[in-house]
Amino acid sequence: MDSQSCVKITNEWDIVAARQLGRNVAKELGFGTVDQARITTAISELARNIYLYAGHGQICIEKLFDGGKKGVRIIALDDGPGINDLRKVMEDGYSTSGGLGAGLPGVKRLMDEFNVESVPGEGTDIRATKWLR
Amino acid sequence: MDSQSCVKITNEWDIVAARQLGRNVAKELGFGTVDQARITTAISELARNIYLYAGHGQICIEKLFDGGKKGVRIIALDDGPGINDLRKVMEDGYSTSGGLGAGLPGVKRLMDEFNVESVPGEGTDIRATKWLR
Amino acid sequence: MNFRELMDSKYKEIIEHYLNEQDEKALYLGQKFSRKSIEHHVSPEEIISLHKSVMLEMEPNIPHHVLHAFDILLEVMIGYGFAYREHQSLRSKQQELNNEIDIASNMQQTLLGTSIPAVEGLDIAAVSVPAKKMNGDYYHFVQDENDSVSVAIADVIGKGIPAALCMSMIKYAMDSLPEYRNEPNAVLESLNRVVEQNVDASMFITMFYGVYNSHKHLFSYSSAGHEPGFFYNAHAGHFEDLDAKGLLLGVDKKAKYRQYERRVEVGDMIILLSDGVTECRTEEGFIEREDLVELISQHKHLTSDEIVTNVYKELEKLQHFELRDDFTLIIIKRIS
Amino acid sequence: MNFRELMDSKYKEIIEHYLNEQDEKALYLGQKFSRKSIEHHVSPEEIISLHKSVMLEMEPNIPHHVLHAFDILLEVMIGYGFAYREHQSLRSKQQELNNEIDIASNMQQTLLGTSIPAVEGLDIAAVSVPAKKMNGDYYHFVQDENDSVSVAIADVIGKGIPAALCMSMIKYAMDSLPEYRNEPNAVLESLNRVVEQNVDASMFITMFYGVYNSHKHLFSYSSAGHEPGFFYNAHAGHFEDLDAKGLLLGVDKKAKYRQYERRVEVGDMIILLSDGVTECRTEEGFIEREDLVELISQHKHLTSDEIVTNVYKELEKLQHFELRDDFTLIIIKRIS
Ligand SMILES: [Mn+2]
Ligand SMILES: [Mn+2]
Ligand SMILES: [Mn+2]
Ligand SMILES: [Mn+2]
Repeated sequence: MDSQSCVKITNEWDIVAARQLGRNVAKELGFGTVDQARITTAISELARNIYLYAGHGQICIEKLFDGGKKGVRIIALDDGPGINDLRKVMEDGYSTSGGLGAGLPGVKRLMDEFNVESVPGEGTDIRATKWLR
Repeated sequence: MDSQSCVKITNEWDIVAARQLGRNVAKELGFGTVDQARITTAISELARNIYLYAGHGQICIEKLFDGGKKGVRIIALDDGPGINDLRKVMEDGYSTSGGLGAGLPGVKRLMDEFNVESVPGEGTDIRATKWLR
Repeated sequence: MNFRELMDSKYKEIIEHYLNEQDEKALYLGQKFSRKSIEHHVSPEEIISLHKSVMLEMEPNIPHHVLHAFDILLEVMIGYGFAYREHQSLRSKQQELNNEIDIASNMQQTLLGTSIPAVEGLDIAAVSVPAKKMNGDYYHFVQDENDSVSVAIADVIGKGIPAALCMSMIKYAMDSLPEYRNEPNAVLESLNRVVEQNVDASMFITMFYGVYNSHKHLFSYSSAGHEPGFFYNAHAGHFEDLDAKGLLLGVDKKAKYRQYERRVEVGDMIILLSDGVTECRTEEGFIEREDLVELISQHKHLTSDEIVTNVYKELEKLQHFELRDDFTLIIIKRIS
Repeated sequence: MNFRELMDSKYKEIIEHYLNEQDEKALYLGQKFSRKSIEHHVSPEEIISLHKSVMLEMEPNIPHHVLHAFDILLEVMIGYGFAYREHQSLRSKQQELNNEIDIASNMQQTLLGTSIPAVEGLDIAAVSVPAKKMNGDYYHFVQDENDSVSVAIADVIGKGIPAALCMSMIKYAMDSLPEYRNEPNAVLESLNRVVEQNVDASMFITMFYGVYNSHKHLFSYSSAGHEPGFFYNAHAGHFEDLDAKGLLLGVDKKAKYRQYERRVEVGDMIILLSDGVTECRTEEGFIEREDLVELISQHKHLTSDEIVTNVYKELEKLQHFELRDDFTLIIIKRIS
């Protein structure tokens, strides 16, 4: 049985709410502090992308129970401008800022699974999952 | 008036002695803890190169007083096999190990000035300086 | 005032905020601080030193064990600082190299550029996308005064820069043999000699060369070990392999090539491709040639241009936008 | 047992050692630990978490302010972990790209390879070193049946991969014009048309082309905007510029080139070079052409091979082994 809760992202402080939601879920599922911080950072990055580039959208956090495995999935949805060249965006060193802004490839590396779908002009749907080990 | 003291490098614990000498001089000259640690790390790297690749050699630490400026110079000398292709060795990502082993380009970045001279079959002379700011 | 001057007090503020409220906002501010400090090339050992001094200031009675232990943490973090500085340098090097490769790939496009022939009765389209920036696939059309269309499609075994360099050679070699352009086997034999002579022994090239005679509607072709194309027989309503035997270019300088012929009726299609199309790997394993035929078949009522574009887009998505090999697909459709 | 399982107890040991002795040895062990943890891809936020838990274990009464403050440090370090992971990925990408470029540069050497002509009475040598891995300079010798030696030296404006790609083109173009190989101006005019037609408008090439008639000991040459060479007049004991006027290749397809001639006596030297030799930048500014002449002059009694090697080594050292431009130096010395 999977459960899901969402936070609307329209201003910067909604990023904090999304982080809080994600951290609570991660803690509840039994993730350690380092993984909690990593999951929270991934949420932060995705929420920030929505806030900066799409204007508004939402972050949903899903608890996953798959057989004996437990995990958390972050879903970031927006109906913003979408991503034109996905191949380019997923390239390392593409983003200009040095660190956290490194964007999607960085988020992908923080998590276990990562999927992005985007239609230019219609929006973007990003899903990232981390499993408890 | 510049003064200089040296440590012979023939076994791994000589690396510690060279570090200690460098740290003392750096502290005495007034370098902060972060810079002390950086200078010590640079010494450690150079001493380790001597220990691993030349077998023996020496590390000298020189106090520099140039007008109002104070600084420390590390001199690493050996009569080992020398470096065949200096251009290659100074390239980033050339060394195979990931971090500290990153070798000379890393030492160069830790210090303010860096010079290497090497004659294959005769030995290597590396000088690296850091100025107190 | 710049960030470096402010960072001490800023960091202290965040810590104080957190210790008072223990809330997520302070942690978020911590993340923003991190972004800023990286932007300003503050290295991780400086962060440790900063943390230690803020602790000492806030808690003058901090147990001296806890205080001194920071020295070890700092020492360990210096190693990470090493990697971090190398990262910054690699990043700018990478960008420089990327720029170079962009320029080179533009040059390559200019050099290898070909235009789709406009011939009465034929609908021709091609798509060619490199897996990396430089293309190791190559295709070329030439339309002669009698409305014969010759088409070449080639693939260097290998990808990236070396493959691209090799392809430029093929292009020059092709430019200098116009006499027997209409005899596929002679073209391949001649190119084979050039490749054998000029290219590193470890590099091989596969090539398919065909000539479409648009008066007789006869397609003659030869292949040097190239991925077989397809022939869509409109009357029978099915796809057949465009089989042709022949050794790769560059293996044996005396290699001979056989020439094949095929009559083309209205509605028929000639489909040429590189192995990057059929060896497209998805989560469920490789795409089979039958899957590809199925995909083309779904779109066969469209124009050649729409077919190649749709097939490319669907295969690109199946591979999560990571092409594993250069991708080239050409369709020649007889429409009247 | 692997490092990750041991690292907690190992780190605790180092801290304990340090707190007891406060000596340099413990700090050195900290550095070694750092090297190991980086080797095992432990990220910096894990180090913070490890440090925090060791502190809590060793000092159960640690002030809770100090303990909680580690949460902020961890949060900040996550950002560095981001950069650190990108570093690892960039490093492997860089290595892949380096491999590709190595292969391409070997190919280039095979493709552009030329051998030094062995002609009675002449001592010829050349050195050509790319600033990066791919060479945007090019030189080529051809020795004909009458012991005429033709020499070409060219430089693409630009470096690296695009320049190398461009140079391959020049090589193919040169291969396909053997008829008037002995007329420098005709060679340049013909190459100019090829470059103008095939190369991106932003790419230009400078070229010097000369033919040494070893019966008449007459050197005829033309230049397309190339760095002037030198002529060493042994009798007068001085060096002169080998001036020649002419537009760069690729600017104007109708460009015409003037041809110059020079008699060569025993002991005279023809010195050809690319601007990478004269624009060698040292700490004291650029090398002047006079400095270069001085350097060559010091070695002029040696063989051509020794001269070019010595000059290269000295200029390489002056630039701290970082060439800013491709470097090519050719010497043709009449010895009898
Ligand atoms: Mn290929
Ligand atoms: Mn292929
Ligand atoms: Mn150049
Ligand atoms: Mn140049």
